[in-house]
Amino acid sequence: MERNKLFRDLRTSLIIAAWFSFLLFPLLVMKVSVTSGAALVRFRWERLPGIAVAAFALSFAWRRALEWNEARGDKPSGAGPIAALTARARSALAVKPIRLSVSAVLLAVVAVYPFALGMYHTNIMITALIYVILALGLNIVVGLGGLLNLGYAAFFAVGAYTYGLLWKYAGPAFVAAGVDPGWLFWIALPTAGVLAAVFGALLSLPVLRLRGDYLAIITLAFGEIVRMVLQNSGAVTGGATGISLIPRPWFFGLRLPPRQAATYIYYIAVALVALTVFVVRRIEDSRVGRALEAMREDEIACEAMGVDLVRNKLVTFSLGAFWAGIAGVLLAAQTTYINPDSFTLWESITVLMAVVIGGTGSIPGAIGGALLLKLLPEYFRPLAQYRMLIYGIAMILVIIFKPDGLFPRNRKKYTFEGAPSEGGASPAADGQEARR
Amino acid sequence: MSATDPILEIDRLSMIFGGLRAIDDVSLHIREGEICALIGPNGAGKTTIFNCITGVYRPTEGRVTIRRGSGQREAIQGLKPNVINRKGLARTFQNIRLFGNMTVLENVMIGRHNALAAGVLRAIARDAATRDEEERLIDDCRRILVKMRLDPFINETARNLPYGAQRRLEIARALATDPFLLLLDEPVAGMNPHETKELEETINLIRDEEKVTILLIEHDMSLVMNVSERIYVLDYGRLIAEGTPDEIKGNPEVIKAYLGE
Amino acid sequence: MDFFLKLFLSGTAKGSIYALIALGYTMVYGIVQLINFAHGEVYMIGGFTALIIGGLLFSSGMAVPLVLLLSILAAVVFSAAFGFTIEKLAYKPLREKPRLSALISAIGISMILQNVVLLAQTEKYLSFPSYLPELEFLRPVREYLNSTQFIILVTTAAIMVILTLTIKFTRMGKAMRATAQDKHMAQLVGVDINGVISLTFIIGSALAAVGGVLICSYMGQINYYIGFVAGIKAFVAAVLGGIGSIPGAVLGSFILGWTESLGTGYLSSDYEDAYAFVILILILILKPDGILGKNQKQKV
Amino acid sequence: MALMELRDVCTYYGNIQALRGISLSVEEGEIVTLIGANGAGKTTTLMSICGIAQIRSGSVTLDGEDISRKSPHSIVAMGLSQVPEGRRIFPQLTVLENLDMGAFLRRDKAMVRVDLEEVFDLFPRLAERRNQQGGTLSGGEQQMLAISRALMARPRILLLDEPSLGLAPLIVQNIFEIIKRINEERKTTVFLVEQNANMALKIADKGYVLQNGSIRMADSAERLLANEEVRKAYLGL
Amino acid sequence: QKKEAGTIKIGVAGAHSGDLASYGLPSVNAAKLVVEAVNAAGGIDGKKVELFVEDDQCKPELATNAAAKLVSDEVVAVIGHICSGATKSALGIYKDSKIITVSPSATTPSLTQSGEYPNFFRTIAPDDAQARLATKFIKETLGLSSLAVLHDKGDYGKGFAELVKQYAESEGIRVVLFEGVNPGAPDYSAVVNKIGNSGAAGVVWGGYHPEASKLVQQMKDKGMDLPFISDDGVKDQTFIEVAGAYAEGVYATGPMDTSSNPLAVKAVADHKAKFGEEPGAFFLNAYAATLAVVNAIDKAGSTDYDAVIKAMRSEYVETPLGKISFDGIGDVIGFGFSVFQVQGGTYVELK
Ligand SMILES: Nc1ncnc2c1ncn2[C@@H]1O[C@H](COP(=O)(O)OP(=O)(O)OP(=O)(O)O)[C@@H](O)[C@H]1O
Ligand SMILES: Nc1ncnc2c1ncn2[C@@H]1O[C@H](COP(=O)(O)OP(=O)(O)OP(=O)(O)O)[C@@H](O)[C@H]1O
Ligand SMILES: [Mg+2]
Ligand SMILES: [Mg+2]
Repeated sequence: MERNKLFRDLRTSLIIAAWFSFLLFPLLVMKVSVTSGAALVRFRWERLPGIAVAAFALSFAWRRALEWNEARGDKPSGAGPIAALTARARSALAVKPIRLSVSAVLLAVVAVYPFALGMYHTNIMITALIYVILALGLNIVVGLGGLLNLGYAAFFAVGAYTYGLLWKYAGPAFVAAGVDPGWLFWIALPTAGVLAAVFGALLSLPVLRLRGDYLAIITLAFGEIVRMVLQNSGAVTGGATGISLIPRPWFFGLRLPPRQAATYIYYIAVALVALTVFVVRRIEDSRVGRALEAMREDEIACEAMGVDLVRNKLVTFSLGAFWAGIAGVLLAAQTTYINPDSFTLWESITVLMAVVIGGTGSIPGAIGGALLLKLLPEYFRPLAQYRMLIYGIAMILVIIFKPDGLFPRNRKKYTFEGAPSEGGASPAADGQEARR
Repeated sequence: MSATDPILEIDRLSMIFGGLRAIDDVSLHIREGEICALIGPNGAGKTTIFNCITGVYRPTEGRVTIRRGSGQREAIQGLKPNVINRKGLARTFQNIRLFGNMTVLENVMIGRHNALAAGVLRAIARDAATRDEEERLIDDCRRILVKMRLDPFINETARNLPYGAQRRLEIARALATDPFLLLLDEPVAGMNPHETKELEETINLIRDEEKVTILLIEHDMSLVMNVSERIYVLDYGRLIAEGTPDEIKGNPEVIKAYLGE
Repeated sequence: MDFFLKLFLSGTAKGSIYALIALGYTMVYGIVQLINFAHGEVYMIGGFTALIIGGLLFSSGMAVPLVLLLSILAAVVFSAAFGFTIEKLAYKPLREKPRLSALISAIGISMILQNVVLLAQTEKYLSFPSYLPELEFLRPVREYLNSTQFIILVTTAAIMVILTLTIKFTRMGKAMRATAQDKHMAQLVGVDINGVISLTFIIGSALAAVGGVLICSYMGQINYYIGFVAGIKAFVAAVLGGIGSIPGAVLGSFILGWTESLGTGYLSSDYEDAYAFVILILILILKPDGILGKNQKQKV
Repeated sequence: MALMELRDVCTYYGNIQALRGISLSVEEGEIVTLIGANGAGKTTTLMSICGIAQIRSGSVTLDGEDISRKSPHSIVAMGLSQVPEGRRIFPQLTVLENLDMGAFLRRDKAMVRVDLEEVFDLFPRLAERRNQQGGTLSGGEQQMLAISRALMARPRILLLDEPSLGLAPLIVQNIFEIIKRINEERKTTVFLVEQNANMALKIADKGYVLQNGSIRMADSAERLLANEEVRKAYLGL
Repeated sequence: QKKEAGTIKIGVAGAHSGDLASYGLPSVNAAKLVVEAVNAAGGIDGKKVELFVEDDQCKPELATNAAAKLVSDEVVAVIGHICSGATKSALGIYKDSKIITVSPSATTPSLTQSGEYPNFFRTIAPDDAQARLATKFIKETLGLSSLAVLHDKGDYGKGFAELVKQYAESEGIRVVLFEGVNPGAPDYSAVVNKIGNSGAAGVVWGGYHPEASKLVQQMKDKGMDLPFISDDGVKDQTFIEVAGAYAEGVYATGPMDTSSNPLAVKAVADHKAKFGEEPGAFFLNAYAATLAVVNAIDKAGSTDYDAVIKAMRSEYVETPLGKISFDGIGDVIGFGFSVFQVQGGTYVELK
């Protein structure tokens, strides 16, 4: 029986190896170059065995992994070693002293990070933290609101350009008056958030009755329009040339060298992430958050219960946009240079990927997803030109093996203590057992 | 105004889908404290009438008006469902539409959405008033659940509830919006005779204790005849009869079109 | 007037280019509700395959019409094989999972394919030799419409008609529509949904390949990145027309083409994409399900 | 040999066990009914038979052939058809197209047309609505359509999940008559799940009572109808 | 990190993935070839040269990360970045960390002319020089009185186009059409129709070759035979490869023809031998940039920032672009610009 299965498996792998050798033949074995209009083809036969062997081995491993993954999914939760571990971790965290000391350690790690690892790591961490804020914000829209937004980069741009334009137009006045233009950062931060939120509300107002992918494509359109406007109104925004020499945030009048400046911005970013998490959690656990949850489950029922969908969606959009605006200011401060290239559709997609790969709707997910998506390619740098290929493969592996994300949403459920716990048998009407 | 002035009045309502006249010039009214039933063959237009009342559809013609307490009579046709709900009309759905992944308690909490005031800013600030509000909310919800005999399931995920309990939860959720008029669409479909009997009592209870007027659609004649004071019969979108259960039972047209035997 | 006619025709030609890609896009979306981001890459691979196989055959001295035929055939076969494989590998495991997961998988595939071509072939733009015949009767009017544009237009129309009829009237078409609406129920009436979905991807990818060959012939060049931009545009066109609808995809593409062309002609090409997007927004505000899309409002 | 047989079938949803080792058998030409409270696992039983729900252990045999690992469409191709819970009408297909899908596997075009007329005779309401989109039908109309669609397959064995749900009293009586007639005229074997246990047992040959995912009782329909426990718990008497 | 004795670290940064990889990857190849040759010849003062390749996808925020990475890798100099935007955002970091930066392709005038970046050099002409040359050519040689100026909306293309427009108008040439088109679009026939309608006597294109080849192709297909003048983003053999016969007659400004320069011949031959194909965009510029850096370090006798900068400015070096050095603000001197025309399948320098 076992032997038979193995035999079948090997045969399948052989077929798959043959299939991939065929499939990839023109692209991997043949190589085209064109000289004076004629395509010349060179054969790289030496690659063929490699492809076949790799396909054979990978397909074998792939099916095993899928099987394992399925078995894992079927198992009652709390059975697997990982599940047991998380369960134990969770129960440990419920104890106050343990929770406190874990937080303290975490805090310490976050605090010494820039000193321990140097400027490059601080810098990429800032970029990653900017994306964490973005992902947390988009998570409000996609995760809580269930609205697919593919134009999120537009709000990011609104934020960055708020700071950029403030610098461009008010900066000289500051300099002339002898005030450090780094002050503008602190002015830009709230302004950008509010502006982006207003943008979010205005742009979404006419389109909120669209559903699903139609909403997605409209937001994509808005995102691209915003970028185009930035690119084409060169007189105001600098167009494709962008805005440069944007000041770093004010720091008690000191002009920090890059390394210290990075450290400083890193702390600002950490603080903003903390603020975002705090606000998002508060909203999630509120009347508004519950209404969003219900809206995602069933819009018609939700409306019939008196929930104003349009208002809810509007709030969702502007809240999401608000954080994108904040993140934009940080980006401008970090790179000191902005141009429309930082706000393409790809940016929106990357943030969306962070949200989904982390676990749609989950705060740790948004954080983890964004860190992963922004840090991974940085750590893949040694792979050189294979970097993006590996990155794509990694993404697919994650999503196939953890389709609900790395840190799936574990929604806080409102419960009534004093009621029988979920596991206990609840006396249902007339001796029928409650369904579980 | 007299106490018998109807709290809901439907005046010459018509609803046309494409070329199909699903409701054809229907007028009916409900008085405060009544339990009325709307019956009729499949596709007669019963659910469509509910949809017109609750704002899911905008009626092609006609008026729907309500009067709450001693207030003014106001027209509600064409308003949005959430607005109509806020005016005190709540409904259940023929095909159960619970928030399946939320707990029983949470489903009812959504029902109380408009009884609370906290907006985004207050949610973030979470001031004392907001905290109070939230605490009161859970108590209120529990009270409703106890009334609907759902308290044993209070922390269960709605989707995993027995069918009968799901139907009751729909009612509980609707009740949580503090309606003065409750519209029930086939509340006992899919229930066994035993459960039907229980729901009958519950419906009476809601009317008597919560002072909620009820209009229900049902194909289960045992329930209809037992609970309702007045019955409207619809066929092909037209009203073909109106009366007490006994009158309806004996009405030959109704027997022919709907009841059989 | 003459200017208008020229712009209108170039919009038509551009629209039919979008349509060639949008058809496969909309078809896959219609059946599995997946925004198949990798569709543009399959189109690009179709183009590359044709370039490679065509180059091989041409340099072996084969007659041009035969080269054309065989290279299209090769493109179709390999693209279809890619479509089939991608579905099995990256989408099927996620079929019952949240829809966004499959979307991410599609984006991942798109990245992989781009980079495979980038690494295994070249990062450079390559000249794409056109084996398409020069149609004599179009010579006098080539200012308005040239042969390649004409061939693309005719092909698009033909594919649209064939696909629409197939989906509307054949058994397979019915199976596809049933699968699109309710996979479990489709199985319960005897539809082999795995087969249907595979076939959908195969047809969609084959169409992308035809698009790849024709459009690259028209542009005269190819590179690993051409799929992404084209894919997005095709997606917009498909949504505009009502995603899932075959004639809708074509109509949406034409509207896009005309808008861009007339906008460029009478206003400025600086905002070419913006015109398209503004039209998209306006149309969707008026018709939230696209021009020919079915109203999917559910009855309560 | 029984036409269809379930042996020790266990089915799970994730890690919730819905069926706890069910065994039952259906002979050719019989009407067998399965009754039970809400959530007992009736629907799950049907879904396990046709392969939509993967069974974890046990076996389902049709004509002696083990079908528990077969894909749903090939099980359907063996002559099984179903009126599923929740109707599952193809919402954007018209009534006619929905019925057409019911006959998806049939090749005898002429007979299909005859059957179509027959179905329209049974439910004149559907004939009136033949070009309406399935999704916009009223609840009861959808139920009629679901039953008709299953009949269009001319199955050897028909699985019905609460066919009377949401139908007007007049039609409910009709439905049971139709089931009985189909069973007699076409020799279709019927496996019937019903809340309306009274009616179901009246037309059935044999009945099973399901409780909490296990078979609680198995007996002839008459005896079950007379059984005190059944009368009290399921017939509301 | 300890500095490994005996190696000199040089970074190569630019777009190596994403849509603009085709402009960035050739410079990696160039640097590799130079470094291989240098190391094969025993390195600089016996020290081997080590390359650090960092991708920025032409995005400013990734460019800062790449820059920070190179800083932490302690490179002495960077060949890059490719796009002006990315270069701008990275330059601040290099400047503060005293790293010499030589871009093969960033042409925004302000990079050198603003005086902000003493560490910046480039082996390509700033846009204004090219634009001036192009305008002069249009006015004096071609004698056109009206122009259609198109660009790809990008930093480089639009910058060039705007300068040409400005210079042309001051020379009394009418610019009857000034527009940006979408790079990567499959079809430009609408804008080509518009050119025809505008009555322009010639077309100026600011941008890169893929769009240029589509434009000339579609213009000629419509029977429009206007002079087509472009920048050194088009003065690239790939353009001719891609556009084929349509390329015939196209003008482009670019560094003086150095293809017969033995170093250039060798560089291209080496590339073919090693990578199996013709080199891509900015290959020779990057090759020259790397040579210049290597030479400056060699001449300075150390990797000391000030010494190397001084050497960059004072020492001449033989490169495929000719014998070059850099002026006080970092622009290349020693090889002028010319106007070229495609004749018989190659760019021919017009004297
Ligand atoms: N959106 C719609 N488009 C077209 N026809 C509709 C639509 N909604 C309802 N109908 C038609 O209107 C008629 C009335 O439907 P309705 O749902 O009100 O019936 P009902 O009385 O509730 O029936 P049932 O008892 O079966 O639930 C039906 O024939 C139905 O097909
Ligand atoms: N998709 C699902 N996921 C998780 N649990 C499920 C799912 N479907 C059903 N269940 C559970 O499986 C058990 C059996 O359900 P099933 O639907 O088979 O019951 P039933 O007898 O058909 O009830 P009803 O009379 O309500 O139709 C129930 O406890 C139910 O909660
Ligand atoms: Mg109804
Ligand atoms: Mg059931």
